[in-house]
Amino acid sequence: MTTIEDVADVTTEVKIEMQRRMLRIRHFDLRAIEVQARGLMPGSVHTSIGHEAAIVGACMAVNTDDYMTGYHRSHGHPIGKGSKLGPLFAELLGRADGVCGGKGGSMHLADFSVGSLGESGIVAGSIPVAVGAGLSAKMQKNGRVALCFFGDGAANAGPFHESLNLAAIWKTPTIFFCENNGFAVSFSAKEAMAIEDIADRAAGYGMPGVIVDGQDILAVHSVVTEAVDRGRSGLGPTLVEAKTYRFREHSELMRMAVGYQYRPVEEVQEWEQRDPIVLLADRLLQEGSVTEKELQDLEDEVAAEVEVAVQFALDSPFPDPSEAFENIYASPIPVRGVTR
Amino acid sequence: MTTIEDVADVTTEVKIEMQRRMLRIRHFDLRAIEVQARGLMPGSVHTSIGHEAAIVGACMAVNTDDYMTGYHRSHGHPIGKGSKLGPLFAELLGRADGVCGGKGGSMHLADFSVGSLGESGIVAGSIPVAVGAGLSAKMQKNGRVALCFFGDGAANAGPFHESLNLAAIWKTPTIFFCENNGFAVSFSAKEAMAIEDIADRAAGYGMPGVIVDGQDILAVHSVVTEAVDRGRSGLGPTLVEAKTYRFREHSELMRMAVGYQYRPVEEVQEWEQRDPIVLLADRLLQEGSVTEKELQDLEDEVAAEVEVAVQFALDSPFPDPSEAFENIYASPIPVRGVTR
Amino acid sequence: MSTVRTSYLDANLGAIASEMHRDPSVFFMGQDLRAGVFGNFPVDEFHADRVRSLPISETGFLGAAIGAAMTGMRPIVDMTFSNLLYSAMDQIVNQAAKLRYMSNGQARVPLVILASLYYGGNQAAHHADRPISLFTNSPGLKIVAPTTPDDVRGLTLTAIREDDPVIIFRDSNVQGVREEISAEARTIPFGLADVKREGTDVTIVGIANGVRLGMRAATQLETEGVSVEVVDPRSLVPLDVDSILRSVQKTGRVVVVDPSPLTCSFASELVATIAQEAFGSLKAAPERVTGADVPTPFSSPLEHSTLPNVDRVVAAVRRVVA
Amino acid sequence: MSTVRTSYLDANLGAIASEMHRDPSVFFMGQDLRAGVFGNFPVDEFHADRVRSLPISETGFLGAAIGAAMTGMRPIVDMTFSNLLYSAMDQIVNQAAKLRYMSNGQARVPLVILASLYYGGNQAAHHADRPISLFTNSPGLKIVAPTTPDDVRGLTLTAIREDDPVIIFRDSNVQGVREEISAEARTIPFGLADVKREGTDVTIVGIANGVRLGMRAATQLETEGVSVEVVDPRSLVPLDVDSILRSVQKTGRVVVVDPSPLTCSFASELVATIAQEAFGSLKAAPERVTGADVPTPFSSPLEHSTLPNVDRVVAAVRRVVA
Ligand SMILES: Cc1ncc(C[n+]2csc(CCOP(=O)(O)OP(=O)(O)O)c2C)c(N)n1
Ligand SMILES: Cc1ncc(C[n+]2csc(CCOP(=O)(O)OP(=O)(O)O)c2C)c(N)n1
Ligand SMILES: [Mg+2]
Ligand SMILES: [Mg+2]
Repeated sequence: MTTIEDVADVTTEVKIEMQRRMLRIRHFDLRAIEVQARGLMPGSVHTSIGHEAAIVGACMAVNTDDYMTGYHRSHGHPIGKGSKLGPLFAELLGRADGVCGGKGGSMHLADFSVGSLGESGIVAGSIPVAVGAGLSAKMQKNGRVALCFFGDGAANAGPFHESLNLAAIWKTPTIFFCENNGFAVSFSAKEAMAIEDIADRAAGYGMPGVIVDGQDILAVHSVVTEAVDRGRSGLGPTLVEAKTYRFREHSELMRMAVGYQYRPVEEVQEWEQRDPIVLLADRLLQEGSVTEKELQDLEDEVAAEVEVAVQFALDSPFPDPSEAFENIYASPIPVRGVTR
Repeated sequence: MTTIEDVADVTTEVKIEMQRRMLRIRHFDLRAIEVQARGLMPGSVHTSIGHEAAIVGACMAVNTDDYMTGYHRSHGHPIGKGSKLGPLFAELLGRADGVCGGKGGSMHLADFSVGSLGESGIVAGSIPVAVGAGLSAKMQKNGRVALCFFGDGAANAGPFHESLNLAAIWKTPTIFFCENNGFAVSFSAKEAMAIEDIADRAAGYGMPGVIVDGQDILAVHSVVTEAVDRGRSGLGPTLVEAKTYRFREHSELMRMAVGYQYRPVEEVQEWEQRDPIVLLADRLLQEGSVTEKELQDLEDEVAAEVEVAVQFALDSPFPDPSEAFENIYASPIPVRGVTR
Repeated sequence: MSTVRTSYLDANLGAIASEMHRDPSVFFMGQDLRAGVFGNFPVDEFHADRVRSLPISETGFLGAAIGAAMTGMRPIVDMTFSNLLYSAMDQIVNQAAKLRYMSNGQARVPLVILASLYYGGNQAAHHADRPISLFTNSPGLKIVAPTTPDDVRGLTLTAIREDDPVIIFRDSNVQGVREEISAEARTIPFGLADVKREGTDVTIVGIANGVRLGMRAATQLETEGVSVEVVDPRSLVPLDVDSILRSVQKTGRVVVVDPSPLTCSFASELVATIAQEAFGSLKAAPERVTGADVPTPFSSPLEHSTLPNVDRVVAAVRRVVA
Repeated sequence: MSTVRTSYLDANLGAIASEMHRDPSVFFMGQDLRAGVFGNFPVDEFHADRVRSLPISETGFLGAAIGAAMTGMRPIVDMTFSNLLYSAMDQIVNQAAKLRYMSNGQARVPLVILASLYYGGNQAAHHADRPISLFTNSPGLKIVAPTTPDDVRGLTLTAIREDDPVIIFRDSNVQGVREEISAEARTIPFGLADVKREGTDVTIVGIANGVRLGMRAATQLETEGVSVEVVDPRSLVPLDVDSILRSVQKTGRVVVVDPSPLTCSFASELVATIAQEAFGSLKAAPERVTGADVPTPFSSPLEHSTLPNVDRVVAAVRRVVA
């Protein structure tokens, strides 16, 4: 496992921005949980809590105009890439000011203004799309890369295989970034594969496969930076596997059979000891780059920012029902089956 | 590449049976080409010519009641497994006495009497089926294995990936046997993958991957025998990659753009020098186990046998049109849309 | 006759469990099955081999189920969300549906596929499709869409005992419905429509939750003096054309209610069949109350405007009897 | 106006080539494309990047085409046999069709998918499906099924210039048809049916090769004194309902011809729409002449008994005008 000790190239400023974005994700998702518990948020909510370092470390290794695809657990990714929080939260609430006008919801956040091409509720569904975005960048020689996020569960799906192979033969600048949190809902990656590391599959496609500590944002950032460099210089794709953990259940409000336990309590606790936000805070303090007070101010600032976003979202009206029939096509056609 | 020198365990009798089955395939397909050229055979014809050692070497490493799945290039596989030739040829002609009553044709030969569960015109389509046959054998503890044939092209398809992973975690007694003839129609495996050997993908699933000279029937037989043993003793699946070559074009009568050449003439000639039937004949002669005359007699015998099959097929009537509406379901239902 | 009170989902899962007790070749696979995410199945009553949780490999495990079915087992696969059927489409449509036919009856494929229709609950476009007609237009499958606890139990038993591939569409809007049903389970044959309510003025044929919308509309219309007959085809392939025609011949008017998008829906099939076969009996233009031809939006006001509801059914009936 | 004699397939590929010359963002992908296995495309006129042969990864490359389309390119993907659409089903139905909607118009997906219907020529069940209605029931796609060289050229040009995902179904039974067409190419808008032949007694609406069967039946029926109007919807989504209704309102009788299996076919959609919207004009029960609900058998006598043909169309018309 790569853990990067030499991080001289990441400035304190950048590290603080990393911390800010991780905090944004954490607070955003904590508020989502809370608002959902109050009965105000429809649909299912899969939080990014625990994955913040993996997400932000990767997102901050690319530019705003680089492409990104997410998956069902992707509240955090547009935040990592710099999206405005208000429209994201409004989207979770299905409101008119949602980033997708309330049509997408939690699993389909898309924000083209920051290169976020969308997310897929179908596991592995957006992986081929990221290959195409990379191919397109290459054909248009615009120097962009495509950052493709997915979970360990997706690595057993056919689209993963076809996509990695295509990206390899086409040498697309795609970074396949697997957030391996050890489980697909209740199903352990240990049961789902007869191997330990998803990164080992890279060899079957002729691309580098790198394992990184997903709780260590600087390690993630370094590994992804290298993969991005490879991509931009025409050397093709990389598979990055970040070992991480989700601190919450698969989705909020999900019910399992009474007494069914798929994660040992000790395992959960062990990982909680490796909270990515605490880890970076500790590091910053150790380095002497920030004070406790400055960190607290940062968190307060972020909390306030999220609070504004939540309020913006709650204040946003529901979309007009007739909006359901808009934006299906770029060149609209009569919609059939609209019952009178 | 595994080439087996120590073949003490294969008796002369078995070797002669191997030669017989390879000859059957060769003559069967040569007659198919000829009958098609005379305009008597409908549909497309993909011959097994050049692949005989891979096919027979593998088929003779399993028992008649072991399961087998084929693919679009699978005239040879049921023959290798011991099917009667007449009904197979009649099937190619769409006749009533065809092994599938004329419903299946060249790409869908199935002969349950020899464990042949069918073939798939959809590349990679039968790979998952073979995992299930293996799972079923395991659950029923009937000691059977499932031998799954497919081409190099199939190894880039999603179902390959999902199947190998499932077989690995379930430890099904499935032998994934890839006949790598270097091309998917006109598309070279070198273009289709950024790696050299499909066997290398096995590591990504935690199963052994073995490369074998597909022109050397004894080598194939030995490797598959080992994989079958692994399967029967509960150790799970194996991926076997046989390097082989098709001596004919992708399919008979297929047209490509004028002048388009995807295989260098020298490459074709080089492989033709490694005709699997000639190679085994040479070996048998070298060993002094047979005489030239005996080999000639064997070939004549097979040619006669194939001739009888062809005649049987040509003599068979076309099925009655009403047969089209039979055997859709095990418990029949009224067929809708039968135009008056 | 003693009865039990049971929900639709429990009746479905209960039928599976009882068949598993009866026949050792039946086994059950699904994602997170052992965790009980999609209903409480009595996991512990069976050997772990027979209740399998699955990795995310829809093509692979659906195909594996086919292979197992062809070789002596009777697998049941819960695909959970109907949208996930697309990920296994090739195996379902090219393999499961065709293997028997292509082999001229050598293969039998006793496979049951469960697929839930989770619309109307903010699941958004990747989890809320109603792709029934994609499969009814793919010959070789049998397809049922039961709407009551009793029906789902009886049709599940039949499905498991059939030697053919069967898809059971479970409408999530009926999965929670509880009903008093006979304690003794009985199989319900495929191809037998059920008149859920008798009436004389107009026939409502409902697909999936369309039956419940039809029943509610019927109750409301009764107060206006309109007598509605509600027919539930229950099995779509095979289809009990005769019973449906019989009702329409009696009432002369028909509204079909189907949650799927309109174009090429099963509602369209029924209206076409009725127009072709019972033309002389029709006293008014048939109507379809279906989903709109749009992907499913997330937000409630948007989603609801794309789906049939009781008011729309009532309005359609009023037009038809006007 | 000068004309050229061209085949349907050449007109289709020619339109692609001309758009590629016009617009550098258009590129073409397909299995064995460079080898010309599925028609002669002028490969050498373009940079190799823009004419891509593909490995067997339907989900992967279809999805890649979607990603490219969303980021400034205009990919065209030849899926060749329509049965291979199933292997990319999830990408087509869950991604291509929905991405624009789910993103509320942020995404545009200018993607053209070519899919050939190769039935009637002993291709057997894995290569001979006509799965048109699986996609017309999946909202978010545009779908055309041109039947003449002129139509396929004009609709291909439109498809490539559209900012939406379009499937072009090419019926192999019309791919060889040669016709004199104007040398100057013109786009044909989607949603515009074409009356291929005017008549007064009965309307035949044809889907794909159903149009040709309808034309031949019309010629034959003319000698019996039956005047047949043949309508070719050309684009199925959007559908020119008005033109179809107008014809049926004129003739009062309709036969729909569609090579797909009956249940939930586009033929069923048309009959349902006509029955609902033009009920008052219908003088006789509408008829459907479609494929049977069976997988496609290999042997000719079997296959032909499962497909529509001129005799069956003639017989249906005779019943309708009787
Ligand atoms: C193709 C597909 N199969 C199954 C599901 C149901 N499902 C949703 S999330 C999930 C688990 C995904 O696990 P993973 O990819 O590891 O992501 P994580 O939730 O752990 O972040 C499953 C099985 C789905 N949405 N899509
Ligand atoms: C899923 C799928 N994609 C494409 C095709 C068209 N096709 C038929 S055979 C073939 C090449 C197969 O190559 P390979 O697997 O190497 O087998 P070979 O013909 O070389 O024996 C292709 C592309 C198909 N039948 N199925
Ligand atoms: Mg996971
Ligand atoms: Mg090959």
